[in-house]
Amino acid sequence: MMELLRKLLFLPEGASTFADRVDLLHLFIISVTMISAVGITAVALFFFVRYRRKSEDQLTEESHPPLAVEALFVLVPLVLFLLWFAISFRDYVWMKSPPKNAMDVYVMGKQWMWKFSYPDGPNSISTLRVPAHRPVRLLITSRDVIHSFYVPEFRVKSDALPGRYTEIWFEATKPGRYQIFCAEYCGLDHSLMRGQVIVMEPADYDQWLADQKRGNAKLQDGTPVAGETVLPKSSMKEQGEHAATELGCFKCHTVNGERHIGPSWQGLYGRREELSSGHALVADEAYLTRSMMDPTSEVVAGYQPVMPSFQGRMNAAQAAAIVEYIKTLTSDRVVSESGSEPKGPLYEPVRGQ
Amino acid sequence: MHTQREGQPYLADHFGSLESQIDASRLGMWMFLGTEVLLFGPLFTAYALYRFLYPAAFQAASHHLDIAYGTINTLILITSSLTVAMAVHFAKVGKNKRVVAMIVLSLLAGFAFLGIKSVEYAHKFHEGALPGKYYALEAVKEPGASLFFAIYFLATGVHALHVIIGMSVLVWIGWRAARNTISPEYYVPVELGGMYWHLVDLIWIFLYPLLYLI
Amino acid sequence: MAIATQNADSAPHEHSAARYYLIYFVLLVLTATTYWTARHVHFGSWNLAIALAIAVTKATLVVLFFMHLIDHKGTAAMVFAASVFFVLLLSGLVVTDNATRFPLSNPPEATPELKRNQLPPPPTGADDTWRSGSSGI
Amino acid sequence: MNQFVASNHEILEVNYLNEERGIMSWLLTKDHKRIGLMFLGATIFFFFLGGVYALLLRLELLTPGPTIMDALSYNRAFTLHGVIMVFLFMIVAIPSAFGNFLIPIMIGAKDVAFPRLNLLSFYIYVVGALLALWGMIQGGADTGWTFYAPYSSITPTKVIPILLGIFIVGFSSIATGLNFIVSIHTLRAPGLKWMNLPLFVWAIYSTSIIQVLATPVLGLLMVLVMVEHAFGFGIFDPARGGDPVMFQHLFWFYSHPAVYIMILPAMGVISETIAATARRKVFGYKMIAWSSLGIALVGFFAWGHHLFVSGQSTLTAGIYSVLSMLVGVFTAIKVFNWVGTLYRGAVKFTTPFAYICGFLFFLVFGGMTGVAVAAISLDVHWHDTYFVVAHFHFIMVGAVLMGFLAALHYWFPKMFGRKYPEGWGLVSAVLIILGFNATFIPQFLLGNMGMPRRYFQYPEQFQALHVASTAGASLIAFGFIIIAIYLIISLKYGKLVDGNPWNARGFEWMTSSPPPKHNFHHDPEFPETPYDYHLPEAKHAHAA
Ligand code: HEA
Ligand code: HEA
Ligand code: HEC
Ligand code: CUA
Ligand SMILES: [Cu+2]
Repeated sequence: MMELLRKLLFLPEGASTFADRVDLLHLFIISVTMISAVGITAVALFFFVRYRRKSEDQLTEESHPPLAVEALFVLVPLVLFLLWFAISFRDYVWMKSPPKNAMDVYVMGKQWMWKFSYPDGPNSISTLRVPAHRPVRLLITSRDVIHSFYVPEFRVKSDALPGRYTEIWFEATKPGRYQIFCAEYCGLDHSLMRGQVIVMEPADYDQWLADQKRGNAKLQDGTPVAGETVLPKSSMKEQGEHAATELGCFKCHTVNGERHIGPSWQGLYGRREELSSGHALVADEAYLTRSMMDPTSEVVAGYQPVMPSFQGRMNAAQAAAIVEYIKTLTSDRVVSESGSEPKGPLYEPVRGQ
Repeated sequence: MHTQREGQPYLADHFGSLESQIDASRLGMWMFLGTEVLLFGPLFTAYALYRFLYPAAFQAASHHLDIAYGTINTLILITSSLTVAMAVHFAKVGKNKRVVAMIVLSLLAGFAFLGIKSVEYAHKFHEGALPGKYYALEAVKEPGASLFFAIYFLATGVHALHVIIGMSVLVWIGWRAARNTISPEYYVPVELGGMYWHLVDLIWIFLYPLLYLI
Repeated sequence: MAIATQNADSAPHEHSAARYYLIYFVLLVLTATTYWTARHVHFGSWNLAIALAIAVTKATLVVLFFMHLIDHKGTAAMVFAASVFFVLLLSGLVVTDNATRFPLSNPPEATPELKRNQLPPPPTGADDTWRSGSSGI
Repeated sequence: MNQFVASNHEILEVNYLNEERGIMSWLLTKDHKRIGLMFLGATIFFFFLGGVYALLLRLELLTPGPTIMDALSYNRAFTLHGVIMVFLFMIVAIPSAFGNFLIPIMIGAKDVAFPRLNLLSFYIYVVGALLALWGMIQGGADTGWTFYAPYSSITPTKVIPILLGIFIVGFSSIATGLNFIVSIHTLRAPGLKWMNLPLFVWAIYSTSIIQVLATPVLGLLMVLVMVEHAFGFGIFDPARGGDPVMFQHLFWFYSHPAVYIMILPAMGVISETIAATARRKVFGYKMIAWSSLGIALVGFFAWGHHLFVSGQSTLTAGIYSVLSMLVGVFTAIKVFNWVGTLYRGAVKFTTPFAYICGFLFFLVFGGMTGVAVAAISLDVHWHDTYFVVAHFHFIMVGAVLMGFLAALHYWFPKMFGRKYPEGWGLVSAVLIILGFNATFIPQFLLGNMGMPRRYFQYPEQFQALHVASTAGASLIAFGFIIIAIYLIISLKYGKLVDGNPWNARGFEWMTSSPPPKHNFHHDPEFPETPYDYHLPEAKHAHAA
């Protein structure tokens, strides 16, 4: 039944839980549309045939629309429209409320490709793998202009805005491959900014994820998917971010300039720090490392010496990555605004022309 | 084309009476002023939004402006509004010489306003309190501070442009008064030109607290 | 051709100039007040409201008396009120949109409380990590 | 243009076309009818230019890969197509051309309230349009007609002349709207009450309100984008804390009401022509009149429906959704009342009637698909797909263009004193209506399938429908070429008409065709209503 309906309307197959509800409302509205458009035109033509002009100066009676008729003219569309609004709003609220147990994937658009990162897994370009029958929440952003993440089969779309996040969620129902389009015009190769979602059976997905974590970029059946790029290693910055998350630094530190239990890391690198001992020093790599390994030796003025030592609890690579990460936090918009650190173009220049 | 009807030197051909012609001009002017208000709409919107998003930065940036400049300019504009209102009043009672005098005073006020504004601009340029990528003000570093200055420059810039246009209009009506082509019976040009000037004042009445006082 | 709308009253009223001086004086007083409250009274966010209330009062005086809206036809008042209304509508709805968005979608300084209280914790506690991602863009 | 009237014996009398001669008498005219004609000529030119771009788009989309151009050219082509069609053709076409010609006559005035401003408005339009043209020759913009930030701040193409052109053209729109409002308020003939005004006047009045209130916002927005592009002030730049979505709010605050700037005048045309072809008083005059104002007002509250998927909150999306649907109710009222007018009328099948039927079909279909995309959960799927493209072409090309063509045919005798050939008129009308369906119905289906808009290349599964669409577009083009030919010929050789070829009772027919310079030979005495087809004795004089 649903399949026939979709054929009729040229709709793509429905591969998420949203599809049925969306398509039914679609059918409802479009049927009324076609019936009323054809019907109204037909009535107009019928009136022409029925009330053809007989002589050039034929007279007609004056029209006095009865109140009931006018009321009908208002009420029929109004009731239908409000009904549609109610249905669509209910569905929309559902589409906008990710279930609590949804699995998160971060999506970043850039001219002209999509990048996906799994919080506890690999990053990949252009190919998103998700398990079937599990809700997935996408947190979408962009690093240059506005894009829009669109999977027709899921009936799901959300703009990717630079500097902010949008969220959508879906629950895929059928394993398979589905096309991702960029639906918001974003420059030269907008039409080539495509990708694919691979929906896997949950067990396969878990297996795949585990393989990824082991650094084994092979798929379940051993064949890499054409066009799939899995990035086994992320940049130092991301590793640092990751390590800091894992080690729990963010329980006390923020990266947005807000004071918490400890000082914010924003703009920390290269800053002059007043210590409680009365001395002052510039926060360089060495100082950052010392602060992690032996925090109480140099306590920042105005804070309690509560930070535990991480000596032995993090390896050298992690420490280095965290330092790198803290360094990147300096090139935050505040500083780039003051022009003290030119960082090259914020947006990728458009190719061609 | 506009054959002037007997005894009605100001009446255009397609109007039934001078009264309706004046009505039309006034209504047209009010509508034009309405479009001017809406022209500033996007700037007020940008202000509202970014102040909502970055209240602290806006406060800090606002405190960085020199309130003295803003206040003096407010007083100047209010005074010029008075002189323009008086110009209309004198036109209504047929004292065209005084109209000219009032217009001259208003023009002086306009120049004073622009003068102070340019001193203030120069100061901002010097400090680097500039919009967007030119922002180099060390004192205020919160995110969003450069937006305050972007809005500051856009809003005061568009406003200054209106001051200049308004002054040109004042010159024109002063000229008409000097040549006695207006009379108590038909002083609509002075009235409309005056309304334009008041609008310029009006916009400033809002820009002053939004930019300088918060 | 004559016109259909001669009923409304639009004849210029005679006012003496004293009225203008009075308005001028009130405007000066209001300017002083707003300056003073801004500098010496600290009501926090109410300061903006006070400043705007005074600005609206001043503007109303200018519009009604200097610009003679009070003497002109009702249509003029409607036109002008409409334009003010639409500016308010525009800015009001734009702010409403931003105020009610998905919390992460606003830049760091905006609605920080929302971020902490209402977001379900991301599976790995990566919340802050991703916020840094946003500010680093 | 002026000799043919003079060379003719039947209309030797002087009219606005021949009273003054020479090119300067046109360029410096303050006569609203001549200004209207100049607007008409200019907008038709831009329609054809935009049509050429449309045909290029359709050709390119014949195959999935590159067909006749590269990606950059395609991106420029749809931008320029949109910009020309919207800002240089459709927003100007009916109000500034037909409105200018007819409004003063319909209210019994000699001219608009500010004739000089009217002429100035034309030149502002010309300057803006030329600037935009120059920008196109310089390479044109590739941002889409919506100029979304931040892409418009960083595109390497020449957006500034185009933005500046739109900024300038906007003032023409404001000036014309202001002129009409003031004219309707102050220049109505004695005894002509608001509720007796022709519905076209109501439509233009409502349109003018939108033009005056919305256009300034667009103007300043264009300035902001230019400043962003040229100097990087950061207003929309997320790297400096700016919000690119604010651009969208500001843009649609203008551009959603602007779609009603396009449709309302066309609705006015339909009200006039349907009464004349059915010889019946418009059914529910008051409902149609008030719903015009209703659309103008409520139309201002619906802009957010273009931002449903840009991260808007559920709450605001819901508000905009329900308000968009309310606008639909006002339109529906009109549609039903028009059909009611045909009921028990005395209908004659003429070219304008063919366009009326087309209009009704396209407006209802296009409008209802508007309601469909206003249903939020569906718009998530449809946003920025060809479904939206088809929605707005159904209304803009379908309905508005049908209204424009109906007006052109209905008032052609009024403007030039000659008639077009009815047979050719019907042939081309049928061609265009069929071609139109063939072009845009496949686009609805493409949208359902998920084909995003502004795509230079597309996956193969979409090709069949694209081919159908291109075929349809060539039919439309064929129809327009026929119209262009017969109208140009009729200018000189068309059958002469007496003052009132349609036997219509509209006020504009109370004077001769073409009208004299000051519109009426004597001060007109208007009957109660412009639709008094129930009265045997019509005061409608022919040429005096
Ligand atoms: C003249 C132009 C015009 C007109 C009149 C309209 C009219 C309407 N439009 Fe459209 N629209 C556009 C031009 C227009 N639009 C354009 C150009 C775009 C795309 C811009 C871009 O992104 O480039 C667009 C996009 C657009 C969107 C955004 C889609 C997206 O990008 O995701 C939406 C969403 O709500 C929308 C809604 C509506 C609605 C509700 C109406 C309503 O006003 C329609 C009202 C009419 C009717 C409802 C028909 C009459 C009804 C009846 C006779 C009743 C029938 C009977 C029964 C119910 C029993 N439009
Ligand atoms: C009023 C508005 C209007 C009108 C009338 C049209 C008319 C047409 N439009 Fe357009 N269109 C828009 C407004 C309009 N469009 C807008 C706003 C967009 C969005 C742009 C964007 O995304 O930014 C758009 C986008 C748009 C697209 C989508 C592009 C994309 O997203 O990739 C397409 C594709 O088919 C299209 C096709 C057509 C066609 C076939 C016509 C036809 O109806 C045209 C018919 C006319 C003719 C065919 C002209 C006849 C002339 C000749 C035959 C000339 C012959 C000349 C010589 C011999 C010199 N239009
Ligand atoms: C229990 C809370 C706590 C945790 C967990 C914590 N810190 Fe700290 N951190 C602090 C406090 C309090 C200070 C300020 C006093 C000081 O210098 O010791 C500080 C200071 C620092 C400084 C110096 C900052 C400056 O402004 O000079 C660095 C660098 C630092 N921490 C890194 C880390 C890293 C890396 C981690 C995780 C691996 C971490 N911290 C975990 C509480 C904490
Ligand atoms: Cu990315 Cu379009
Ligand atoms: Cu819209």
